[in-house]
Amino acid sequence: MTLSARKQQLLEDFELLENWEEKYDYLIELGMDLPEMPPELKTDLNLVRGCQSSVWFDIRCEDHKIIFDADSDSLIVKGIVAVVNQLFNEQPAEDVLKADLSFFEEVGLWQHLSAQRGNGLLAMIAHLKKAATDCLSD
Amino acid sequence: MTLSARKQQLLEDFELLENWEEKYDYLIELGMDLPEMPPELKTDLNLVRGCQSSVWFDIRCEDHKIIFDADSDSLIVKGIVAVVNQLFNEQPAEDVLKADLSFFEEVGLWQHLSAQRGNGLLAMIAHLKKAATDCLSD
Amino acid sequence: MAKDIRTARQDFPILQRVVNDRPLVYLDNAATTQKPQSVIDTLTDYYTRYNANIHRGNYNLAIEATNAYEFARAKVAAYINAKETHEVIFTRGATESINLVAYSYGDAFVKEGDEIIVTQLEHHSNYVPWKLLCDRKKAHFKVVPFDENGDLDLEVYRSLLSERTRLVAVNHISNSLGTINPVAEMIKLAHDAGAVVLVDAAQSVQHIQHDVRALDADFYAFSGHKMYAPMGVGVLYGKEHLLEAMPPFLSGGEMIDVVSPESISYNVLPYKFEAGTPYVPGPIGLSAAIDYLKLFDEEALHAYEDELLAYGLAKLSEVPGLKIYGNPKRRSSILPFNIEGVQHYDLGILLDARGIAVRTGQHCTQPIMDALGIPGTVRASLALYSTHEDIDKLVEGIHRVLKLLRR
Amino acid sequence: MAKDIRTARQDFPILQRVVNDRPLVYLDNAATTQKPQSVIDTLTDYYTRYNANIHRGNYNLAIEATNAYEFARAKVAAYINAKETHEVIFTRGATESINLVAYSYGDAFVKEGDEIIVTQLEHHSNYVPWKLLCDRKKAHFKVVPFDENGDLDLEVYRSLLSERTRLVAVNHISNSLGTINPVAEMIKLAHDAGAVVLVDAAQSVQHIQHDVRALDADFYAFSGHKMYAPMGVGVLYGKEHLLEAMPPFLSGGEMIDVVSPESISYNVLPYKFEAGTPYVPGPIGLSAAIDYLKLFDEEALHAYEDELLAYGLAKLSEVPGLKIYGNPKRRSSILPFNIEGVQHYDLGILLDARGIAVRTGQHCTQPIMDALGIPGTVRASLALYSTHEDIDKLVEGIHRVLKLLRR
Ligand SMILES: Cc1ncc(COP(=O)(O)O)c(C=O)c1O
Ligand SMILES: Cc1ncc(COP(=O)(O)O)c(C=O)c1O
Repeated sequence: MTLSARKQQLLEDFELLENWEEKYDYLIELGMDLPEMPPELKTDLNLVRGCQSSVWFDIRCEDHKIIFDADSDSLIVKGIVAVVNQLFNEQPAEDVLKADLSFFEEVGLWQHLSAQRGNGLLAMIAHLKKAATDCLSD
Repeated sequence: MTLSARKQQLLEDFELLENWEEKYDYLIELGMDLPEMPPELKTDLNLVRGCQSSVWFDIRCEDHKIIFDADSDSLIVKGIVAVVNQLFNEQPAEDVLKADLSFFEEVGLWQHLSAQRGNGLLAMIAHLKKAATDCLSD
Repeated sequence: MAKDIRTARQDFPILQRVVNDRPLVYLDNAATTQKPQSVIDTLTDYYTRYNANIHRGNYNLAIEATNAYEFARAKVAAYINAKETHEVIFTRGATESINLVAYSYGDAFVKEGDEIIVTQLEHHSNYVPWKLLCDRKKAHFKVVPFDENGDLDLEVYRSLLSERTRLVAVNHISNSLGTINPVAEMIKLAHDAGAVVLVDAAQSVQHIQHDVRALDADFYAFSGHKMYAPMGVGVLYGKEHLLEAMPPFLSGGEMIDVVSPESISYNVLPYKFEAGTPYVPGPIGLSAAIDYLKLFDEEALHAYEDELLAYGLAKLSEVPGLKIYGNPKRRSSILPFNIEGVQHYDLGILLDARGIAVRTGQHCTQPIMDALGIPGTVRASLALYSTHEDIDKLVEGIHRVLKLLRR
Repeated sequence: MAKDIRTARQDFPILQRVVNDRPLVYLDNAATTQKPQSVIDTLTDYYTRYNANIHRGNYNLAIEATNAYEFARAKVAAYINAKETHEVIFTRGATESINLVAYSYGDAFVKEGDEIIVTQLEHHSNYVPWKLLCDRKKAHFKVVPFDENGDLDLEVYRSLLSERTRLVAVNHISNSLGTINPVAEMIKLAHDAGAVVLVDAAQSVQHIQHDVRALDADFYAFSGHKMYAPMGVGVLYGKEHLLEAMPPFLSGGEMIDVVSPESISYNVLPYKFEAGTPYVPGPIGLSAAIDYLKLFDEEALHAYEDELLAYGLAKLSEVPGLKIYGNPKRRSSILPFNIEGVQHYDLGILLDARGIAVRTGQHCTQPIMDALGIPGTVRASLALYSTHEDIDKLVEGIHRVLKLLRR
């Protein structure tokens, strides 16, 4: 699927959700669909700082694209990780760098999730952007 | 006049005054009736700190009584000085020390004058009490 | 006649709020309490009638504001039973109060090789300033550990005290575990060793005893916003002779007596420590909060809060897999827990989706979490308007959430 | 369409007040301004709907409060044209902002033998912290004098600048004389000498240009309460690279990343400098005040204030024996004066008895009074809701008072 198709799909899915309970429920489902990360990748180096739960990102740079495995011990955060995965995984580093976060805004998650420091959304995105910068400067 | 007679007189006078303009007017009159302090007594030593205007107190201790000349370059403060004079001059140091300031409260001046740091009422009274302490310990 | 505690709820307009289609269940009172209408009205009244800069103004508005501000100081002094009104310094909150002492007292009186004792139960605000002071001064930083019940190890405390101990910093109630620490006893021991004691009363002043002279506390710090008062105002109490001996901390307007390029002299207490235009309506609002608290019979209030805590502990214990942290000799108002196999963040978030506000994480007490070997807890915390119904809704909410998480 | 300035008055409920049987004439705006209804309502709304401790809370109330607080930061950043939102630190007021820099930047980067330059026009809050810093560090404290017009002597300033100058502290507008200082030019000269500049904008941010990047200010400090916002909130702006290099000032909750007995690491900007629970509704109220200011066309507002000042200066000059202090090249909003043979305190008190609020004394600027050789002045100061009628009442009041005093 192209990035815009993925976005479109997610947007449509979220539109059906009426309240926060349903949105979280859906996030949990998305998270459950995301494959588990091999334990040997859950290293301190791959740990994203700034979340109440543990979040791991194992990022590679291939052909100026950002490729990652990611996981979390929180089901909801893993759902957020899944959204981030759908939006950014295997995307050109340039696009990751430019990504405004309007998608999260459009599905109504941004204000809510970014104000919670606990879920680490901001930290994850900062982490990805840093990797994208490194990827481009290699 | 005894102290209580002086107080009574002042109380009656103030009771007739309807508003702040009249009260200040009366204070100014009281101040004008207070004789001027000889310039040679207006020394730095006699200056009371903590007023916007200059206030001088020249205090002696005689027979465990507090005796003072006082003056100010502000007409209103000189009026306050005059009230302090009527209440405390030539009084036993012990009485000065014990003086609660209910008189100022009764005439409705206390809250108003004590909250203004500019007039130095609090500083004057602290000054007198200190002199009274010294007088007793001599 | 004292006000009935069961009528308290209706005085707090925010408690009528609906969150996520459900009535708000607010159980994060250790973070901040809500404000009664009377406190909110006090602020409005201030700005509508007598807002002015204080102390230097000789006009009516300024006089009204000054009197209200200084009256608030006297009210606080009486509430904590200070000997002198000028022993009460207004700050932004407990954190600023503690920093004031760490900088002013600490920099003046703590020397290389001296020792500062804190406890492992401290909030970062009563831990980091002392650690940094020790770093500045090459003094030694000592930490009293707590035991498996969440009680401080007084044997270790005793053994740490010596003539090198300059200051002990301890909270009266732990915001993370709810432990009520034996501060009166600890203060006595510290005084015997020649040390001064700062009591962090952020969690205690609104719940238990708040008599600085009965405790013989040298410094006593707390925040208004945790005791039904506005945000942005706190208190530092200090014994007169200590405050007198301390150099100023912040400098500028208000705390000055004479200024010239050559020399500066300072105003008297308490103004010496209140540089700049203060947050005038803050203390006035704090005074209104104290008035509100005094509507209740204090003993009845404490009994109510104790009973509610016991109810909460009992109800939560019935949830399968739920672990409550600590079992201290005396506990106040704090319910810290985790549920097996459930991330605390997930639990908190899903409770919120049902309108139930609890806190999750480390609660600014990393040393406690490290000692317990956990990343964080869920914490429900009570206030005077909390009810049995709040607890029931919390427990019911937990059951629902567990179904969602254990699909 | 922009709001008409002549309708401003009705937005400020306190201006309807009657004092001493007369409608209040409030002319102490340099001390603090009054608050529009919209700002008062913002506070009430906060406490009634979404009061919560911010940043760490994962529930609805906390999210609403956090968003409003951080939105306010962005609003302030835009208002002063900061490059980055996290260059805006919330404090209690200008005094705390300046002290933060004097302690954090000063203690880290000022060394023995270095020089700090302030001016003789400074408020104590931008004078004493630097003097004390110099005392701590054995650095030299240099003061730029002002001339007979109340303008800074730029020749002396130039001659004081050298590679030993570490920091220059200067206000944009003097609260005592109203002089608008040429800070852009002074900053350029300081930068050429390799020094950083702190601009005290306490009197300017609400009246004139407030663009930190146009000025190229390194630090910029002001208070909300002087710009129609609540009391108890202020701002420190600092360039990112400076703030990044500075150690924290206050420590405790919120500003911490990791804590252990061995080591401590800090949160990122701006949180590194906001220890403890902040005064959450303060910045939110400041944001509402900025919204209010933006209802007006800024140029029209400045023109109105300038014209009113000129009217005031002209009218007061007509009073026999009245001396206005200073005649600077550019002046803003401040009318400082004395009347021959009349004590400033007496004049102020008797004006108040007629409902007219002015300030008398030294205005926390002893160095100015010493230079002028006077014990103090009467100061009338204007805000956007001030009117020609206010000035007329002041002048009429002065005439009446003089009759009383010259009996
Ligand atoms: C020029 C100037 N600087 C600094 C201050 C200090 O501001 P605050 O008292 O709000 O901290 C003031 C106000 O009093 C001022 O006028
Ligand atoms: C025990 C304890 N100490 C200190 C603090 C710090 O209080 P504040 O954040 O209001 O400064 C808190 C509150 O968070 C606390 O719970």
